[in-house]
Amino acid sequence: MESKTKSPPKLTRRNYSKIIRPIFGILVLGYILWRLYEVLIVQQAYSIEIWLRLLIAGLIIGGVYALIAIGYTLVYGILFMINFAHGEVMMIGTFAGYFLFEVTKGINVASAGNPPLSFSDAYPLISVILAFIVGMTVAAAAGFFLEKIAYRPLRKAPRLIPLISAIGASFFLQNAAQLLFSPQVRDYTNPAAIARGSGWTLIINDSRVVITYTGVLTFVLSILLMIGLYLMVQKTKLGKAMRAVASDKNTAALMGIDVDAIVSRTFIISGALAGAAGVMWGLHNGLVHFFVGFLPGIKAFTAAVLGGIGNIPGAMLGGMFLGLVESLGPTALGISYQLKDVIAFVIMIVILIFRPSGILGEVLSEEKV
Amino acid sequence: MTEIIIEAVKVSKFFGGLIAVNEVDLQISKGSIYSIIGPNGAGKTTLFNCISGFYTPEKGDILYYGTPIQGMPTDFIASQGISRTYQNVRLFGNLTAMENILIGLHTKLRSNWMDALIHSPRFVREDNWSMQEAVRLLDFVGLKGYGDFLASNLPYGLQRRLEIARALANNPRLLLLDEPTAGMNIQETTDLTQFIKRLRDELEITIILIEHDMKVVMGISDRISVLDYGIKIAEGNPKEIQANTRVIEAYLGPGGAALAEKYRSQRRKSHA
Amino acid sequence: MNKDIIRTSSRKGLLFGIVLIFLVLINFHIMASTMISKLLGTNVLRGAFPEVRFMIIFLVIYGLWAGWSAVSRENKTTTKLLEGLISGITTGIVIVLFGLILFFLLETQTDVRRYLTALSFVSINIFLLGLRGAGVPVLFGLFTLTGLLGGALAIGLRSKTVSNFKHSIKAFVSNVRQSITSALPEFVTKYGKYMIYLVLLALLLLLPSRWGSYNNFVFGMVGLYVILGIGLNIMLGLSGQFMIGIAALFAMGAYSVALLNSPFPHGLMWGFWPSLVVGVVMAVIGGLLLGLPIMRLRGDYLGIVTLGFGEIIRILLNSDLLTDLTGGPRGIQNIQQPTFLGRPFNDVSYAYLIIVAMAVSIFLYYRLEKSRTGRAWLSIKEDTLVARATGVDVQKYKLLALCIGAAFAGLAGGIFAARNQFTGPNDHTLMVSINVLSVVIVGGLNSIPGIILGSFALRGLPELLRELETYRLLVFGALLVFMMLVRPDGLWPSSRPNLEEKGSSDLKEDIDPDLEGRGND
Amino acid sequence: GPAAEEPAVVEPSGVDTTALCEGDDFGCAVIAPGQTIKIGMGSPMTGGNAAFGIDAEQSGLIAVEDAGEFMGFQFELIAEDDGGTPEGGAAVANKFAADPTIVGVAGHLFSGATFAALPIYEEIGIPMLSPSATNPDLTRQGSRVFNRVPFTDEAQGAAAAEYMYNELGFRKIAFLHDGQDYGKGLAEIAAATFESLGGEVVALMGLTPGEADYSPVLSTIAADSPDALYLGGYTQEGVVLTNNMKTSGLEDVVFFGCDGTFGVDFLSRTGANGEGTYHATPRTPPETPEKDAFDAAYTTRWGQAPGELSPFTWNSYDTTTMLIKMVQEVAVMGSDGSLYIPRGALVDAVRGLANYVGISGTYTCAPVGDCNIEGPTFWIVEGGEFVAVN
Amino acid sequence: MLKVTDLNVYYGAIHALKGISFDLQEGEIVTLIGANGAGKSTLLNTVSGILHAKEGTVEYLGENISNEAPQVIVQKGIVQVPEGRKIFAKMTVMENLEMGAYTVTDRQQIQDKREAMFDRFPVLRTRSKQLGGTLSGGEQQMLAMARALMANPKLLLLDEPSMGLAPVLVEQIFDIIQDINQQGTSVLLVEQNAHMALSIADRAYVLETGHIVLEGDASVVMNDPMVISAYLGG
Ligand SMILES: Nc1ncnc2c1ncn2[C@@H]1O[C@H](COP(=O)(O)OP(=O)(O)OP(=O)(O)O)[C@@H](O)[C@H]1O
Ligand SMILES: Nc1ncnc2c1ncn2[C@@H]1O[C@H](COP(=O)(O)OP(=O)(O)OP(=O)(O)O)[C@@H](O)[C@H]1O
Ligand SMILES: [Mg+2]
Ligand SMILES: [Mg+2]
Repeated sequence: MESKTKSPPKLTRRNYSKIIRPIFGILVLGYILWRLYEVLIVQQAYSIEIWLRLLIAGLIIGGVYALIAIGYTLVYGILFMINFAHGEVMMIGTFAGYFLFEVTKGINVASAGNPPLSFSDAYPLISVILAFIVGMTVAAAAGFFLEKIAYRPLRKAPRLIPLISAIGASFFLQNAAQLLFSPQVRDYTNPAAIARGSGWTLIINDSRVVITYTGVLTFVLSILLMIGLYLMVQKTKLGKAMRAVASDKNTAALMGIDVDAIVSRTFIISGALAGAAGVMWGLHNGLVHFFVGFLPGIKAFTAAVLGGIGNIPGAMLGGMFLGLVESLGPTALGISYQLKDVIAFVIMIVILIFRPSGILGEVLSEEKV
Repeated sequence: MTEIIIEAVKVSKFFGGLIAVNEVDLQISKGSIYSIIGPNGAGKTTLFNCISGFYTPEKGDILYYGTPIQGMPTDFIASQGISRTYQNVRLFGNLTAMENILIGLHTKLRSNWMDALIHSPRFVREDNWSMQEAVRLLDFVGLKGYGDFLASNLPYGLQRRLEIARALANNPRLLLLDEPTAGMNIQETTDLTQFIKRLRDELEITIILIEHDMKVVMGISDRISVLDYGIKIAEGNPKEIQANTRVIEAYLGPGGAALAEKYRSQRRKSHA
Repeated sequence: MNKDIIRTSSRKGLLFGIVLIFLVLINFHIMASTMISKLLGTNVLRGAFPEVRFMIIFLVIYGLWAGWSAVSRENKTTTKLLEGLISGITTGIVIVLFGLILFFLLETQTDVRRYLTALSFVSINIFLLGLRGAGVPVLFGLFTLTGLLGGALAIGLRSKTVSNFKHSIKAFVSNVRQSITSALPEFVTKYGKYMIYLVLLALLLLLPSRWGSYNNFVFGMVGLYVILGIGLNIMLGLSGQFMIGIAALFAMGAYSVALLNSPFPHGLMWGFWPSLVVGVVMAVIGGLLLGLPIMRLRGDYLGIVTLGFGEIIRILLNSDLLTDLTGGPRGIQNIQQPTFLGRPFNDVSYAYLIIVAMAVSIFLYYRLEKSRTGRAWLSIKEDTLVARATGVDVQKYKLLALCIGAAFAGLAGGIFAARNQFTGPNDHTLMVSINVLSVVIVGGLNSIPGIILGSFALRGLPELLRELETYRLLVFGALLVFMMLVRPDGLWPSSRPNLEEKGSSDLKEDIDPDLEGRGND
Repeated sequence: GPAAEEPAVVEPSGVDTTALCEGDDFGCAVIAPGQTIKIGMGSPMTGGNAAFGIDAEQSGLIAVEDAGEFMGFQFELIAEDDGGTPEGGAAVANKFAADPTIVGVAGHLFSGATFAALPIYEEIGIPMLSPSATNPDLTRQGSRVFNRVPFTDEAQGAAAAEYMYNELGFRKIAFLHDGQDYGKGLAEIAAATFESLGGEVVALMGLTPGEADYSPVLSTIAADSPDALYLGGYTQEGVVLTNNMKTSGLEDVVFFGCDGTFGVDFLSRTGANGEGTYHATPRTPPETPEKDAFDAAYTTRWGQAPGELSPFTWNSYDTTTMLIKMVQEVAVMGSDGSLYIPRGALVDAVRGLANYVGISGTYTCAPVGDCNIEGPTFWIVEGGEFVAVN
Repeated sequence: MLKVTDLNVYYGAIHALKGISFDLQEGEIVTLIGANGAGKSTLLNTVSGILHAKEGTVEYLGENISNEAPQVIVQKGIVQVPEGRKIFAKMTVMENLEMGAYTVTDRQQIQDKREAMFDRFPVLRTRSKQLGGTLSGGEQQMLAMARALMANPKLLLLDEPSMGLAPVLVEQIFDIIQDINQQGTSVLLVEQNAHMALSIADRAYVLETGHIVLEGDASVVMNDPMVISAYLGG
């Protein structure tokens, strides 16, 4: 061995990302502020009712994203896998709700004198509740079987393996739905009382701002479901068991927790939430087709990561944030709507650059060695 | 006094509200074996992390040959000859033992990706040399014949040795060992103690050691520091530490032999 | 015990029944009978229906399978028969219920195709074996019988003695193989591997000019995905960066070649080769731009950011904003074809070009992997913090991996665009990134043979599955899941190199490298 | 098919097939007895745009059935999935090129796929007749084999702009498109024409296709209070926009669609919201007995109404039928009982099509391959039905 | 109480336990000592049902439990304190304890049990709202024991409870083990600290590379020359 007398040279090294990161951040932030200034202060092109409409649209879609994102996050938190087929679970829920409404539309209930009413028009509340029950049940079952068939055998495999299995399952489910129900795009036949587009009307600046019933339903219900889920995970025995399984499966088993059952239940819950999101989607947007889960799936996945994947409040926040950025972003920045996903992704990248594990994710500034 | 290789000057490290290391001063002279002991959570590992550059201390300086190195990138510090092992063995588990050591040799090689693409003379020369050097190190830590095993498939004791070999590959001037004997039985512990001595004697490496096993600590340390709640509560040679009442109170407790005797008598009583 | 048998085998039968219902609801029974019909030499035109007898063959095979698979290895002969029978009967009962519904639809002429698009009267009628109502009991009989038969078949083939026999045959075969290899002259055993390589090489050189443009096209696609896969593997497999946006880098290569080589929108005609170089450089720059700000991200956060990057690039290429630059959604047409020794490229030359590019990529990959750089990458993947503490400049090496991986992606993109003479935003969707990711993982991370196999499986298979028409991706998705369940480590998992011998055998020559610069790499 | 049992005996034509084929630029496709005459079709049959491809195949199959037997040979439609992508287009084209019995291609559906497929067909002389690829460049580059039946964007866009300005008296219009080549081309030309007429283009912007809610875009547009909203795109986006307009401050603004938004699907999915919207078709006359017969056949065979899956149902039928007709025109029965189809002659025959009355319009192919040279018909939705207005 | 016969356990191709047989009587403390990788943890995990033996049986109170799932085994009263404590880091001390009582359905009983644990480990009471991951090593070890005791174990499996603990804490832990045993719980103790383990155990087994090489009364084993040289340092 050679001599060790040489003292180390005094030398500091450039740290590329330490320089690049703030520059990138400042550039993007500066651009955003400049655009906001232009649009909001200089041009003042949009009046309050327009902002209100945008806000409403953003909250509604944000609620849907959040519900789906929670499904990603729950599964991720417990298995550390990205359930790529989650969007398809939502699609299945959408279809289930669709069929339920077709059936309730088809049943005529006698009403004296008047032309016969369909069940769904006569009892809108019951049929909507039924639709949610059916949609959530079917989607939950889909989630359950998906895990059992495609993921459970891969529990111990490296994390990327179940991801590919999930991609395969996603292909399969999409194409199965296409072959079963044809690629046609259909619409929910909403009960007449909550027809799409109908709602409370506000008159602001002589312009009508419609707060749609379906929108309110979607938003309120998604918030309720989220709160319920959060309480469940924090307070109930099942929720705590889920957290225990998430942190260490073997130790959880040593506590007497049936890990397989907990994982199954996680998939059932996440499926049910996706199913609810699907029915909301159908009621509010009316679109039902085999590809309907793909885009919301990707968006919700983004939202889950944005909030800090594995973190339930994070998924809610991420979903809402993404919904609002998508709806308000292009207008507020004066950018073409074609680029709304670019805006969303760039903002996401900036946030992740400064908070590398999401908005609410644990702060990983220093990892324990 | 001999030359000081590394010095901590009033080093403090906080985690949120928690003061993990509190204004600790250390002076470690070249060629010595220096032990840091203290109760669990006293901040020993955290101090190591500050020295090896994982953490930047909030306060104080860490001087290496008189030059402050705190806040410098970890890989830079490593390239200056500070190597370490980890409390929970952290090998590159899916790579072979040879590959682990070869990665340890990283700072000693200079060929870059372009050399690799064209197999430049420098690459060929270094490649041959590094293979031999890796085998030599493998031999040195007693892992001959295990070179092509995946690190994660090695028994625990051998993993610890491999970790040391990887640290040695860097040709360190200063070696930080974090509880190297944890989970080893007495025989293995004795072997390892001898090995650490050899490192110092044959390779003239300065060693800082974190240990809970008092036999080891008292046996090989030149000097010992005791941390408690992040504060250095005592420093001295083994004799002085063993006699220090504060240390006994906070850390050592009554001696092991006496304790065992206590249990045996209790047991007899309860069975009676 | 008996209850157990009834439960498990009726569960099997139930499963088979439900799956069959699903298959009928997507008209797969028609597809399957068509295939059987074609196999037996009776052609069926697209859109036409096969004859009922082929449907019967399909159902018999399915029923046998249902019976067969219900049989467990351990049980006695009679029990096995029973298991097959129970399974068959259960399938039969399920199908009877389903058949009755179908018959009802047929009788009342109720058209449900608004909801279940495949359920036409013709298709129902064929499933009921052309017998209408009478088909229902016949189907029940068919499944009961075939279930029993399947059980009987399994007696012979699914027993311990048979499996022992199978083992002994395997042992025998391997014995024979061994004795043959030992009997062969030494050079054959020693160089046999190389001879196989030689044969493969010869095939590679000969086939493209022989097997027609379609095969060349498919082969070329596979080859391009091998190159993309190698690029991704450098990022994902070696340096552990979860990249789902490789389509963006692919697009950089493709668009560079396209824009620099087409009459529209810019009228630059730089020629293929220089623009291919530009394409590679652009991809590298893309990798760098992506990498610089996001070096700190790990795992799935990196994944989603790269996914976002891919989408950003695709949306921008498609957007009104960049239409003047990139041609917008219309893409870029009439990409000038390269020439080699004055002759313009045709499908055969492209096949050769791709073979060469693939060979070069593989060669470079191996050189990188087995170097200090490659090991530094691996260490980052295994444990970033420790790699750093071992002296690896993690950021530099991560960036390097992104850039070199990007170069491969750019190369593939450039060739891709020129070969199709056209490229547009739809060539660079998220699906491309997902496909490349699947290629690498299905094949086996860090395994070149794996990536080649994976590429054949994922790019070649869908082309082969064209016979299945619209069922192509359905079957493909199922196969993807199946492949992962059966071979979770990939089709050809990687193995670590043996290095100890190398280091020991060279021990005599005492070479000492220049160590002066140690310490400040 | 039912006719297969008794092959009709057809006398050889007496034409010297060897000379015929040698004289042809691309040689002959020889269909041996027992083989079928294959018409290819490349379309997206999986993925988000699958509805277009499935619809085209379903129409094409009916066309083939209607064609019946020709000199003892059956026609067969080989629809392959090209995913709508260039890459898929090239794959399918190569597959078709490898099959010597494919004589013509009723496709491809999407322009990108068509661009990538075109050179391959060009080389071996397979005529294309696309039901839907509208990119103007396709017929600009001097291709010999490419033809199409839809409008070019230019024809329709300009006509629409003039109609809106002159007939409907709109002065402020927001032009939207779906960001795909078809819709974007259309909207841009319409906007440019409208501006040159003196109208005000309050917006010209692309959307992200496939979204379920465009109310944010519409709310923003509402700030400019346009007279009408023009869309270049398909039914999917048209429906969502029309429905969203009612809640986005655009209740009183007219929605003006194009041939991509025309179809029963639009009516059923917009309901009352769709009243008063405008659409376009190339179709004259609108209702013929042939079209009714086709509609009935389509519904019986597939259980869906034509136009429910895509607006190109009728175009696809026509393109397949036209190709079949042209094959019947040039095919020659050889003395060996095989059918000889001179490829070059077929290519020229398709290009030479004139006054062909199909169910979706009357077609005459211009020398560049644009077969629809008539002006568009505009329709307004009134009482849940399309009513022609010009 | 526990009887293990001819146990063979594999990790893929690695043969970790090669025909182990041993037994444990009610009320005993039995200790297993052995070098790293001898298979001690593997043995405990097999008893707990996390791993399943390829051959051999595990009998508990005369019942074969070799193929039972872990949660069933816990319900039967065998509870393990795993190597390295394995506290649920993101759950509070209270929640960790609740998880320990997962198999107990009676709320009142859980509450009583928890109080009993707080009495036994007073430091846990003061930390009851703190996240498990932020406890010090010794506190974590106490929590791990308390968590296991929540399930009312009849047989407690302890895997290296003194690992990585400061000498004072080691002392406390062994005190507690003894105490638990005296209150009627049988204990199977795996330890590196052979000195201490042998001093509190009734009987001992010595494990080497998957075999049992020595067994007997703790006092006998302690005086075995091989044990002295290998494990006690003599
Ligand atoms: N990354 C971190 N975030 C928060 N707290 C930390 C972190 N790392 C260490 N700590 C806390 O700092 C204190 C000192 O920890 P450290 O690991 O240095 O202890 P130690 O002396 O090495 O103990 P042991 O002997 O148990 O290894 C502990 O209370 C620990 O919980
Ligand atoms: N998950 C695993 N996969 C493969 N081999 C394993 C695994 N776990 C343990 N082994 C191997 O099984 C053998 C026994 O391991 P085990 O953990 O039971 O030893 P131990 O006696 O508990 O050692 P220690 O004192 O280190 O805890 C060792 O050779 C080990 O390498
Ligand atoms: Mg420590
Ligand atoms: Mg152990």
